[in-house]
Amino acid sequence: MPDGATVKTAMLEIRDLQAFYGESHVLHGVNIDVRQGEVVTLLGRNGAGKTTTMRSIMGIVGKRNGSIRFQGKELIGMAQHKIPRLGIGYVPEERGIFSSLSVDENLMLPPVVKSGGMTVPQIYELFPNLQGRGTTQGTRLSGGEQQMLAIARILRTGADLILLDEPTEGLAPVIIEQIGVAVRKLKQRGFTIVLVEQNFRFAATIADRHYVMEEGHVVDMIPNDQLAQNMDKLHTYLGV
Amino acid sequence: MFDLLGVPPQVLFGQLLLGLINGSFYALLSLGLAVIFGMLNVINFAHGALYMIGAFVAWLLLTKLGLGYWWALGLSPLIVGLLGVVLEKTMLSRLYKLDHLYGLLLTFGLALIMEGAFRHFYGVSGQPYPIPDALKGGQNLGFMFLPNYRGWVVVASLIVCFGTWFAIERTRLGAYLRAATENPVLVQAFGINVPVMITATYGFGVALAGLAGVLAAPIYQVSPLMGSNLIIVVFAVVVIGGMGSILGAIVTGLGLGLLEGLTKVFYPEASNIVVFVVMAIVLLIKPAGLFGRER
Amino acid sequence: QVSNNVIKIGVMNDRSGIYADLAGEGSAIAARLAAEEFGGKIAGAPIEIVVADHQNKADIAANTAREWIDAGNVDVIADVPNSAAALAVQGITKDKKRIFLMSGPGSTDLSGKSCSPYGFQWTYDNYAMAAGTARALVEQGKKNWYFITADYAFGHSLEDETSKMVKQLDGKVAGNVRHPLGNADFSSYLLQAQASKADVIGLANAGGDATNAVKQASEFGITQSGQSLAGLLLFISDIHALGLQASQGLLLTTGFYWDTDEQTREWTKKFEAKAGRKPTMVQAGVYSAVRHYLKAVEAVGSDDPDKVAAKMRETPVADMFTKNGKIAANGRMFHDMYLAQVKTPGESKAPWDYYKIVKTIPAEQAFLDPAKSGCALVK
Amino acid sequence: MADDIILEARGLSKEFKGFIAVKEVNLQVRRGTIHALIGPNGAGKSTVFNLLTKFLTPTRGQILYKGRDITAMKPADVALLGMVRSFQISAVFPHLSVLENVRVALQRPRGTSFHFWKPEASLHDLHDRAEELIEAVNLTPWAGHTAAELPYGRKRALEIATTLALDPEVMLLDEPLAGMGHEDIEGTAALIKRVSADRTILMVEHNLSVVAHLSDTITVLRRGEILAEGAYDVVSRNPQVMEAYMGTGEVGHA
Amino acid sequence: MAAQIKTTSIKTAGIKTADTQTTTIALRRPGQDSTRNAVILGIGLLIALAAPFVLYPVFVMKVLCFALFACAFNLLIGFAGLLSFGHAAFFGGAAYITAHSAKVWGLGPEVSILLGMGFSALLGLAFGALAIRRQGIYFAMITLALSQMVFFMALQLKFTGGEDGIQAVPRGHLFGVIDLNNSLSMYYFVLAVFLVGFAVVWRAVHSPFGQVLKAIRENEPRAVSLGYRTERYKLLAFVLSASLAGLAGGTKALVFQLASLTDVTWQMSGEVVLMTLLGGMGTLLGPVVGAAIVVTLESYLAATSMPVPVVIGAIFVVCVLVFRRGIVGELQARFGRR
Ligand SMILES: Nc1ncnc2c1ncn2[C@@H]1O[C@H](COP(=O)(O)OP(=O)(O)OP(=O)(O)O)[C@@H](O)[C@H]1O
Ligand SMILES: Nc1ncnc2c1ncn2[C@@H]1O[C@H](COP(=O)(O)OP(=O)(O)OP(=O)(O)O)[C@@H](O)[C@H]1O
Ligand SMILES: [Mg+2]
Ligand SMILES: [Mg+2]
Repeated sequence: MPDGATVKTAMLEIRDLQAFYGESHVLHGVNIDVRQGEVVTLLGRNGAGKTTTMRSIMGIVGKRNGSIRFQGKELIGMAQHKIPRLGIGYVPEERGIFSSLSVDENLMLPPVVKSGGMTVPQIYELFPNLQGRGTTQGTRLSGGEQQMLAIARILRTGADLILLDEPTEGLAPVIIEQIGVAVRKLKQRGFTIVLVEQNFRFAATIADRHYVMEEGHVVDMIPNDQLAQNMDKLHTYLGV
Repeated sequence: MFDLLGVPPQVLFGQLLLGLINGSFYALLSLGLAVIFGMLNVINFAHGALYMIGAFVAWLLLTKLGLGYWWALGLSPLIVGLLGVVLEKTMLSRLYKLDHLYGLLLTFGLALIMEGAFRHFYGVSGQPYPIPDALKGGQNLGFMFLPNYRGWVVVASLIVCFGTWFAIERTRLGAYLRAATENPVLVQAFGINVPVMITATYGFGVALAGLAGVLAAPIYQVSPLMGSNLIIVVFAVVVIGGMGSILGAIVTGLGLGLLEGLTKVFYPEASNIVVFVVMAIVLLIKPAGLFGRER
Repeated sequence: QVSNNVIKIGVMNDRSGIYADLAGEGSAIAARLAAEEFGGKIAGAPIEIVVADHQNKADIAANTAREWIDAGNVDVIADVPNSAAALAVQGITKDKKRIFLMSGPGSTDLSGKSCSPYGFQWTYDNYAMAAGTARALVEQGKKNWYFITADYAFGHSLEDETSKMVKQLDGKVAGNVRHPLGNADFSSYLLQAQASKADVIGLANAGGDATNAVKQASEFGITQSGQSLAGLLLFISDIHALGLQASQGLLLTTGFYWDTDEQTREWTKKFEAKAGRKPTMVQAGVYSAVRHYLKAVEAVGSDDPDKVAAKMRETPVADMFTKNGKIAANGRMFHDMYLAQVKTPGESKAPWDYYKIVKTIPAEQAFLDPAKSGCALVK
Repeated sequence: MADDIILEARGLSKEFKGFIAVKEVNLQVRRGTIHALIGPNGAGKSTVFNLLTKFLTPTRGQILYKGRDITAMKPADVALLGMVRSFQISAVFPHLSVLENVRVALQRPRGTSFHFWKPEASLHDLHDRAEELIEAVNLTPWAGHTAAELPYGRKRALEIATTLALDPEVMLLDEPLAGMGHEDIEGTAALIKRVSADRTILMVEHNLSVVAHLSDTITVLRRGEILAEGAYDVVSRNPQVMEAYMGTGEVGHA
Repeated sequence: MAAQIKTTSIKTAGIKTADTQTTTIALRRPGQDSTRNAVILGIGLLIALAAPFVLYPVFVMKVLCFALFACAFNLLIGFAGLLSFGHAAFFGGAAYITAHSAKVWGLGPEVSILLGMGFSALLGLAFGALAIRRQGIYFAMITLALSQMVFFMALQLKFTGGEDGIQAVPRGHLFGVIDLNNSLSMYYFVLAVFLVGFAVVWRAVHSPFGQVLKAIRENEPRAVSLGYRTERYKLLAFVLSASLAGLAGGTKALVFQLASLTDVTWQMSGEVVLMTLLGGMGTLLGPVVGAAIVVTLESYLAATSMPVPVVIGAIFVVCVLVFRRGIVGELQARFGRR
């Protein structure tokens, strides 16, 4: 697998994306490019529209306009359930662990869409907390364990673009480090990752580029290697 | 020869067997309800009415088109299932994001409409439906005379029940269904066509009711009211078994059939309430039902 | 002389529930046929017929009756199957002095302890249905009885009347089993009845309970094994619903059968032209009662309830329904009843050709002696 | 010395169908302190919370509140004794206004809560106190809004105000800062500090900088057992704790 | 399919109201502008006072009895969030007791009604003790089961008169003085009973107790953590509701001079749900409006050849699909917005 950063083909191209929840217009022309093998983060304050951007890619917002192209295919207008089948995996911010399913059933739920996904032993290696909990009811796991499970089940499917919405929320620092390790491993294996993060210290350790969102627009794009110079700007964006 | 509380053992065996037969009806009907509740979170009050329609379709096929029992066995569940698909697509599907109670209220209204319409057009005394020739007659088991048709009912419904149980509890499909009940949007985001799956499930659940209707037609009068009394008992069965639990519905259906059979011998007056008494007791001891999981 | 210048007949019955087939719209048609015989008017006052569905609920019946009388100028209420509803209407018509022509209800209380000077019980009652059948069977030597009884007041009273009659004629009761109302599966009770080795299994129930029991009895080969099945309250609409295959051989009592003679067949033709099916005894009874009422109005020249009631009582009833009817002091119309046996599919030549009349039961035997009815009007 | 301990757990254990979530935990919370419970995910922190407030029944062990054994009590009764909790997932009454949310808590000690014959106006004299509490958590501009309309961080603040309304001696806060934006965290932390003045606080929190800043004592749980206990400086240097929880400290919360 | 992700943590700064009205039975907050309510109530009262001179009094009395029944039911579903599918047991049960007291024991109307109501209160206590620990569908099913038992008892017991019911119940003299056989006196008596019942509901909703009830409905664990023994509050609400349903049932028995099985069937429980749903759950006037419409429709349809259940069923369906807030709820939403 070639090093993602050197490949210039855009895997995901978002142009002038508008999104609505009922009456309220939430995204006002978002433009984002993600190249094969990159790790890109979306930063921004609460309510900036990060989650909505992800949901728009998956086709689960009320209404959306503009263009979202994945490997050249237009996603807007495509039937919802076909989008993941192209090889896009989504880990929602509220985790979405199913309480009527056991941990194992949760893990095995998303259908494999491509070869090259992680095997169950590999997953246990990455997230040892999940081992031996197979028969526990999904939502009986602790908050952090649920987050791991939510990531783990996407890794199984072989999707090559993974959307992670705040994967570190509510996690202990060690686990965050582990997830950082996991993300880097995934990157090495050629996965493309879009990550929503509030914790930009974490983001800085793994990402190639950062998009900054504000009120439904992308207001800036900062390559990771220029992060240090842009720290002040970033602090104002994020209101730290 | 000794009597059990004044009841000769042959009679008792006979009654137990009859209880099992009734139980298999309960099982089939409550299975459909459990599938629908478990997957759609809808208490399908229209189940009794759809059971009635299943029987009526069989009767109409016979009288209007001359198609006999075996045709009806295939066609009637199909037609009822399609009706279910239409109901789901046009009405029920709008209610999933609301409180479960709305599903109950909607199907309550639908049941009134369906029963009322059939009453209006066909009266209430019921229509005769003959036992198919191949299943006429019976076996003398020594302790009782078992009509062949009743034997067939038990076999047919047990096969369907356990087939369904296997499909839902032991296959991936079941996991999708349960997950979709909880969070359809996310399951969709995993690449599964949830609306179609849910519609199909409802269709399947009511087709089971239709099938029960065809099986019942030769035994009971085909009447618009045949479902309305039964449905309350079947509800109780589903609640006792644990709402949404497939196995619970089947086992409880059979078990309550037996229990009811015994009540009919020892204290027949109570045979209609025994189910409710059991339900109250079970819920006190095990709130989620015998096989239900607490959510 | 006619109040409000219209003779208004309210036909109240079940139009959508379990009695809709044996009464329902058919009763209204029967009443209209009666009115037509008078050219639609008496003494210049038109005869108007209104209908209502009491849905088998006594409170709706009571409410409708009150409103009809208080606000709707209804002069006479007819039919009212379902005894609870009829008792409610009887109370109101008694209070408000209106004539009440009961064809549908079977409770003997209506001409017994709840009788009314304005109430006429026309077609049948539970005693006549039960006792008639019981007497005929016992006289045939079928002395040992077993009852399958609906477990509520109506079923109990049917069973009581029958077993009294059976015992009075030296028969015996081998046992009984009580089933809840609205029971679907009777196999268990039938098996118990079979095990009792009784000669006759008496079905002290009605409607869907009775038809399901009959159907399942045939499934379990009860009659083939030598026991007789007696329906204590079955109507021809029930037999129609059951089909002859299931109901053949059944014995029952009826107050009217459409295929009795020329007159009944002729009237049936008129009825069928409008209703699309043959009349039940309740519907025929509505015709007879309404006709008798209108005759009395015509004779008195007024619709004054007291005068009309008196006239009705003194005039014998003679029409296609009965040749020799008389109204007793308790409001019971005495007429002959018939014991019928349901034909086999082979014997039946045409649609609705269901009954063989086995015996005519003379009125005095068919109905309870008014003196024993408990009605205060009988001195 | 014993008087000093307001809340104590002895040998507390909880099993879920064979899985031991909490094992032999001995915990002593001193009166007037802020005591933090930290640990990796799934360590059993929320479970300990639920056990202490009786939302779960312990499999084994004993809970003492002010020297009194409360192991067999119902959750509502524990609250009546002055020990009130918040939830990990925000818990407000969504269709009640902010004022009403607080008032529901204020009306409880009155004993008129079963009085279905009294007018609502009989509660109006509680408004002053309610407004004070709302002011204390900077919610005054929102007082008339329904709670559902509040942004998440403001809901957490409302929850604290509601809890304070009962004037509890012991407050148990489950991840009070989780999910708050940077802009809210500091304010809420200061608020917690402020209200701790004359009461005891036991809290679960992942935000280490806040924990370090606020708490007097820290207990670290791991796999249901206590790993370490003490002041932040001591605990944070414990190598086991670093391995199990803090990691290298590079990516911790801002 | 619209979005329904179960949010474990909603942390957006914006306002998320979209989920609030859909996840639970739609609820409105009553009493926001009390002047308008007072005007509506005043007009309603005037109409009620004049009604017997325009409409058939027994009909209006029936409406009032059912309106009270629906209000009682609404206290539970609308303000405590509990759907009882067995309220007919209280309504019909009290009717039997009242009828029996008046007819067999010869007690006065007010005492008979109070006895009926007391019976319902006790029955409610028993039902409540069994059912209150469960929620949602389970609660509905348990109440249904228990009321089925009451139905079978009513069918079996001697004093209820089986399917004939208790007929010809004397209305008697109110306080031994006012003859209730006069339909106007009876009417004003029933109106008074209704107003008392309605006032109790209104007061209970707007009382310290009502506040707690709402809090429990909104978030029960939170209420527990504040020190409320929630089961007792729900039980009290249940008993109150049962008693008022009993008041309605007892009064109805005197109006129609009849207590019958109809009043204890599960269909009756369904009917009261319909009335409340049609009028608007959780609104104070909704159940009254709903009851008036359903009763009017039923009596109108009885005289036509239209099949009653079909029409009633269709209304049910339409309500659930298009105006879930009910008539009054819909009006409040429309005019409340402006
Ligand atoms: N279901 C919804 N209905 C209406 N508005 C919504 C809905 N979900 C989000 N919004 C609004 O859309 C805007 C963007 O929300 P979004 O969830 O995309 O933000 P975010 O950047 O992910 O924030 P956070 O950091 O809180 O996750 C916010 O103003 C939010 O209030
Ligand atoms: N009801 C339950 N049934 C089975 N296991 C449970 C149950 N509740 C909690 N657990 C398990 O107990 C362990 C402790 O859970 P707890 O919620 O207390 O963790 P926590 O320390 O609060 O974690 P987090 O910081 O992620 O919230 C977890 O492994 C969890 O899966
Ligand atoms: Mg987000
Ligand atoms: Mg936790």
